[in-house]
Amino acid sequence: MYIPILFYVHMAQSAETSPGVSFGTDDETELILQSLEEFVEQEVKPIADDLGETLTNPRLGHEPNGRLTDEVLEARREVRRKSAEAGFYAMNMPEAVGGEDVSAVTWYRANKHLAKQDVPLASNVLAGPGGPKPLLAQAEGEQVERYLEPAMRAEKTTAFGQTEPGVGSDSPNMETRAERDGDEWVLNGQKQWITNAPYADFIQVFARTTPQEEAGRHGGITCFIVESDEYEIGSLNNAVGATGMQAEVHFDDVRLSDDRVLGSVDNAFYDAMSFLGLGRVEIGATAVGHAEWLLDEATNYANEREAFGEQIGQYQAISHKIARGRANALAADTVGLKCAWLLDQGEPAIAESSILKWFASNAFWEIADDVVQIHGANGLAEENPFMDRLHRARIQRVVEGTDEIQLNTIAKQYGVEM
Amino acid sequence: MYIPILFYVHMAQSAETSPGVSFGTDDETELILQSLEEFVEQEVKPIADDLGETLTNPRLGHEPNGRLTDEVLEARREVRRKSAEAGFYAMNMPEAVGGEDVSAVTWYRANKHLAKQDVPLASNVLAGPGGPKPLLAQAEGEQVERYLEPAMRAEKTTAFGQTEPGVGSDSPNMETRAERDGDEWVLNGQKQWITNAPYADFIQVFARTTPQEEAGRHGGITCFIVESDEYEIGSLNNAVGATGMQAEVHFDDVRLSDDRVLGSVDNAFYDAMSFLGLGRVEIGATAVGHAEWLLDEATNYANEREAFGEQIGQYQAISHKIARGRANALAADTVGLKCAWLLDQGEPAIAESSILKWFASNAFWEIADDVVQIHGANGLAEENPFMDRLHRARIQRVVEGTDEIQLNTIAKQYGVEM
Amino acid sequence: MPVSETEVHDLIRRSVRELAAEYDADYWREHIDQKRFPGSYWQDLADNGWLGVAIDEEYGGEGMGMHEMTIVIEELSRAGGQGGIIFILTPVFGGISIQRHGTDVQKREYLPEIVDGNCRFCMGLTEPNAGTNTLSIETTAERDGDEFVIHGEKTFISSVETADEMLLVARTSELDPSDPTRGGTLFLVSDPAERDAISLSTLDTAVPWFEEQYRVNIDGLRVHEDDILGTEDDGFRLMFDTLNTERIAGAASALGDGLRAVDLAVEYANDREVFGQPIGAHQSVQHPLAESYAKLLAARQITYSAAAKWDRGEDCSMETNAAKLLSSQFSTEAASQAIQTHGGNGFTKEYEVYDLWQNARVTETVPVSNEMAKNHIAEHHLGLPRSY
Amino acid sequence: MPVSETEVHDLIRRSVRELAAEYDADYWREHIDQKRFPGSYWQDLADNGWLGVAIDEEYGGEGMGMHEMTIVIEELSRAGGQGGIIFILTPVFGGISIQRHGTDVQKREYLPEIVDGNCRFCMGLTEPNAGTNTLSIETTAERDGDEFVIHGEKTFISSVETADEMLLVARTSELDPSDPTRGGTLFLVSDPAERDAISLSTLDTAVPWFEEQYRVNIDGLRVHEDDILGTEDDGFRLMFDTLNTERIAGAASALGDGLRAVDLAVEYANDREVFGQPIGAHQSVQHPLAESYAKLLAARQITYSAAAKWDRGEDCSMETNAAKLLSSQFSTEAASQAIQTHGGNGFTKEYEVYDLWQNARVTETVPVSNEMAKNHIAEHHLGLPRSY
Repeated sequence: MYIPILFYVHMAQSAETSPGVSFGTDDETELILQSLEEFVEQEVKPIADDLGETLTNPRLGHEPNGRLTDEVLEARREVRRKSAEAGFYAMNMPEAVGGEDVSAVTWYRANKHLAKQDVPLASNVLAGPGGPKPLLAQAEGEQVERYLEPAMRAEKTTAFGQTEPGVGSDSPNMETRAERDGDEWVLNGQKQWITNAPYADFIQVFARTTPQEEAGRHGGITCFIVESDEYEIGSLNNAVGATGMQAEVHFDDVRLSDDRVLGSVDNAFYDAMSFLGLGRVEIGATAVGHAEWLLDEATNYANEREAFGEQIGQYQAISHKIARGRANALAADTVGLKCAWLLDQGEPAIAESSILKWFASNAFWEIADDVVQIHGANGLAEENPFMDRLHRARIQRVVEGTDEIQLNTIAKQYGVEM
Repeated sequence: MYIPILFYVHMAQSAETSPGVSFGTDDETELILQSLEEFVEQEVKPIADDLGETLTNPRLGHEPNGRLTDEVLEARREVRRKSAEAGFYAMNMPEAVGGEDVSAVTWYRANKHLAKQDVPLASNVLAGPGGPKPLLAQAEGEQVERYLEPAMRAEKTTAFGQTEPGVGSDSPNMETRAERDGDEWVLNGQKQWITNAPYADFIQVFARTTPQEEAGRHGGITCFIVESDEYEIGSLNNAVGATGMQAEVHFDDVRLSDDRVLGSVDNAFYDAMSFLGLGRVEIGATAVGHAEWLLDEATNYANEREAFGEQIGQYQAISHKIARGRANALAADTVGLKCAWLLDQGEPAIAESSILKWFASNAFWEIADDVVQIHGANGLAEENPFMDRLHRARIQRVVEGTDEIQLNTIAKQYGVEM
Repeated sequence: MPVSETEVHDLIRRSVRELAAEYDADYWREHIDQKRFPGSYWQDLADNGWLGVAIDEEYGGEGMGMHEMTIVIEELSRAGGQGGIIFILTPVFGGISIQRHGTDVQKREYLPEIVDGNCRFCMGLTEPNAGTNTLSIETTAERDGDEFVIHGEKTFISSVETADEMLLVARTSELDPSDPTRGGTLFLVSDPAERDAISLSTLDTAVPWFEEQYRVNIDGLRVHEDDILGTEDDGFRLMFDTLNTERIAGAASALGDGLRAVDLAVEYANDREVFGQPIGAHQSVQHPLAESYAKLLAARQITYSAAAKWDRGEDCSMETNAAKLLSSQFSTEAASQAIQTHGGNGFTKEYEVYDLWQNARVTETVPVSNEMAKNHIAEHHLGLPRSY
Repeated sequence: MPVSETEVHDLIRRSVRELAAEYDADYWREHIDQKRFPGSYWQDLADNGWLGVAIDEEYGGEGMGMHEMTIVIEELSRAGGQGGIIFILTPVFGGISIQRHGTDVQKREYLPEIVDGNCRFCMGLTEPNAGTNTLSIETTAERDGDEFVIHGEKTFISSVETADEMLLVARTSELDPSDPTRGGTLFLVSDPAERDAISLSTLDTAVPWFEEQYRVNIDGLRVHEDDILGTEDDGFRLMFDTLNTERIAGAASALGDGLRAVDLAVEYANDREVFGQPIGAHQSVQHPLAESYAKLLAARQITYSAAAKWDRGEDCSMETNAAKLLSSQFSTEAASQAIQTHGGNGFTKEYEVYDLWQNARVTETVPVSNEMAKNHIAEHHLGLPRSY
């Protein structure tokens, strides 16, 4: 027999209950967001203003091969260093390594908040793929002083060397190999689409150290720290919308001692997988932030621009695009918060972070497309930022696992046998 | 100057922080959900099993005009009464009127949980449009004993008389009028699409008592309690997927004393608007529950059914439909939780509940369509529940404010001048 | 002066519309509710020559082709009821198959009867274990002298009880992997419902049709070799040829439904006033209808192009699959949008749009799912690897 | 034996493809990067008669129509580069307008030069305050003796510096609400970039074209009345006629881009192997391509049907708007899907699909937004109330 509900309710009220649902913003996060905004205004904006059009005109700020110019690189460095000094840059890292140990929820909100600032260079305030991530927190012995600490202080930047030309999404099939020779490792292979590679001081490179047949598909991969004078940068992989950010990297008989192994031998793929959720939370946060900013811009435009004698916001072809965008952005935001909360509970959030990646990227993409359309020919004009955002959104649906790979993961995680 | 973050973090840690984000399930809710499931299994299922095909075959269980047969009505009544006895039925109502005062979050979760039970009649366990809602909690004096209390005990059911043939979504333009005659009101008018009207003991009828020119568009409307022997039921409005549930109601010189005014004169539209969020949270919960149940069914089918020598789940045309559905269902669920939480905080959640209504209904609709498609011809077959769910999903995009009206609301709430 | 093709087509449209206008919603509702064949309508189609539109003049037909039949079906369907889809079994499966593949004797026996409306067909193809993959049917026909003995089970078969003939597909030779489309044979079976070796049970489907759907059990049915359509073991190939016309006809019917949904929604949107103006003045109401209309007209053009190619004897499988895929998708969208336009009224029997949507929705799944259509296009027309 | 229309069209396709194959991706990349007009390509088009495909034989053209020009544009565009869209300014705006509305003198002066590739046009229509609503242009032309004096500002004008002629739209009479399409006049302005009364500034747009876009300031430009195309005050009506052909040509170009995107994606999906098989074997890769291909073929049919109607002098505005709406939408979808198929490589210059997507995306907004196309269909073809 079921027991009437009254019993439960009264029992529950007398006991200590576990926390239920909340969408509040705790004081700490509130203060951080406010402080970030002030930091951008007072520290980042002057640097960006100094550079002016260099940061927004696609024919400026880059070498012919796409590489960022020295003056842009220096500006980015300065922003990062100031942010590290102020305690923002890698505040999600553990206190033990010099971070602030802020929660994933706070980190999500901070990333989203920055993406809503219409100040070039603001994206450098929080550590992105070039900054220290939990993988690097595994640093031991001399690695701490040489790599982890300078990365935390933004004095050095890094990169993750995983993607390869031949294998794409099928990364366990990588061809980069490190073989034992005496008490050293010899690393050979080629990576591509490596973010921050052209500017990094060192790269965290994934290489197969034990064959799949012995170690299994995901075993047998080790992460090595390789310094910039030990590898060659090949062609830049200039994605439209992210020119100069990625490049090919060549490793040609690079000899590395054991103290270059980050974490434990043969285990790097598992380590990396356990931090995957965090990367997706960052992507989701950025997508939602950009989306909300675009919707604000579109709303202003819809209220100002007139056609056929009316503000264009009066036409449902305009206002309903904004409304759908708001609905999808809000949904993406709540999914982002759920993912971040799960990470804070120590859950891997594999399904949820794939859902966030897919959902938020697609919401951003559709919103960016609609906001271009709302602005008409002005939406296409280079001097406005809308096509730039559309390019970024388009990239988001491919990098860090394409839409299709995310859907595969979601289906599997929910029990579809594939 | 900005103040370095360290200061804030340490300050925040020493102070009492307001609650941050949480997606947990408190013990009380956990127990309620579990108990509901047992209730359905032990109390509802036997009643449904007794009726068998009567509840699922569209050619049974209804009179030719669509009205539910007496045996079905009696079964629904029995489920409601048992649920009220067990304390579930109107547990979201205040304790003062006999409810359990459970939070909107718990109410949301309970509604969603029930929608996932594949037991006919389970939808009668929690008070729907025929049950007591906050509007009725305004009952005073003799209204408490005569209407509110029997409704709480599920001895009487009610209905909301708002929609009219001529005005649809534009309900402040209603033509139903109540005019003062001595110390009575004389009510005249016609309503349609009134849920539970054919079976209700009394209807909460909205009528204009002061002209728009004097009271403004949303003012001047009063809610009257009208008993079943005082009005005529017209044709049933049989929506495909909800046959027998709605009807036209005619009020022809109905004379009502002052003690039939629910709440205060001329104020009913504002009262009703402030409870709108709750209704949308219920719709959202039901949509998400049905969607999750459909995805479970589709997953089982995809893992069992073979075509061309493989389980059909192996084909991305199948598995990606499920994955997209999972992503959208999760997003809808997080939006539902956010809305419910906002209501618990005393917020009206106007934008958010419109977003929930739009997003969850459309997610349910797309998922139901995909699940029909995944099942092939079996998806179309009447003996399977998939077309029935698709019909219900289709209805959701129209009732309680169409998609278009929700998008208008969202756009306006986010500052588009329309 | 010879009348141009365009003028002939306009004439067909006009006269078909006039015929269809005689049969109102009540007529169709009555036949659907009672699952009764619309006999007077059928006879009217025959008397006006439409059942024989694609049958040669020497057998009493009009001697035109699939292009014209497509226009007839589209217009009948756009006029309401089940007037378009009704063509599939007899003029398409029966008429087209016999016209193209029958012996002279068979042509003389059946075609004039089809033209006159005296002979109705049903189609025995789908099986419980062979939905999409026709080649995996398990019904067998074994030769016994100059007869064949047939065993097997068919499902989702329409109109068996009212049919004069069944076109039955059975396997007469084992699957040969080196020539997989060989080994099937088409049999003409008269008065199928009255055969002792055939037993029927009705199936419930959630779609408003005037026809019952049956499961058909065949146990020892004897058919003479003269009643083979085409040649023994070559039935799959003939069937695939006819299936193209089934899909073209299905697309035409879906298009008619979709266009009717737009017509009805436009009428409603012009009449219904809320917030002081017709709801059709709102872009959220009118833009989706405009887009649906544009899409349906484009799908119509490719359907005509499929039919014209079939008439010229060219390979029309790309156009046919595109027509099948797009007409079902666009019509379902259009009908769903028409429901949305009608608000709550969209869900009632009074405003037909819900029936249109239900009928359109079916066409995304049958006679073949849209996923299979995409598989076909990808593999055979884009040259991508087989994915299933 | 007369060659059938289908055979002529196949011939056009084949020979256009051969011509286009001579100009590779590097050729186009170079011209886009340097914003340089592709002169050798242009001359090749002229030498093969394609620039004059729709110009009468008496002026040296081929004497065919928009249907054939549509095929030419589609195939050039499908072959890559900017080969399709290049037709808009000269053969369409210049050629079609003069062929239909020019005086005999104007025809003899301009048409042979267009055919030979010696005369290139630009189009002075769009204004800062009159994007979608042509009737609200503010550029005025006031009569002064047998000349007109023109003042105003135009924006998003392509190729002014390289054009030999500008077709300039100006208002010659105040708006008359009872006859709103009256009051505009088309002027032929030679060597626009060299006129003292015209000053230019370049605009940045985020699209990979070989042409600069300009803002054009006109301050006291004098044009002789003999250089009016058509008649005074009747320019808007002529313009609306020509705008149909602009949209048909734009649709053809978008279709070619979309088909090219599918072609490139199919090639890549067959070559690229991940997880041990070509990625094209996955349904999530191949089904969207199959669907895009089907949609593009349907949009192509309605584009041809628009062009054929225009050639016959029939009202083609329904088909033209449907072609505009659907070809831009389906091509953008196809190109975005092609990017997705290419993964990271989709974003690089090496694999052209990103350029295709950027070009296709523009066609959803220009020459008129898809929302305006839907407004037109809803109001003029479905009979719904005006919504704007």
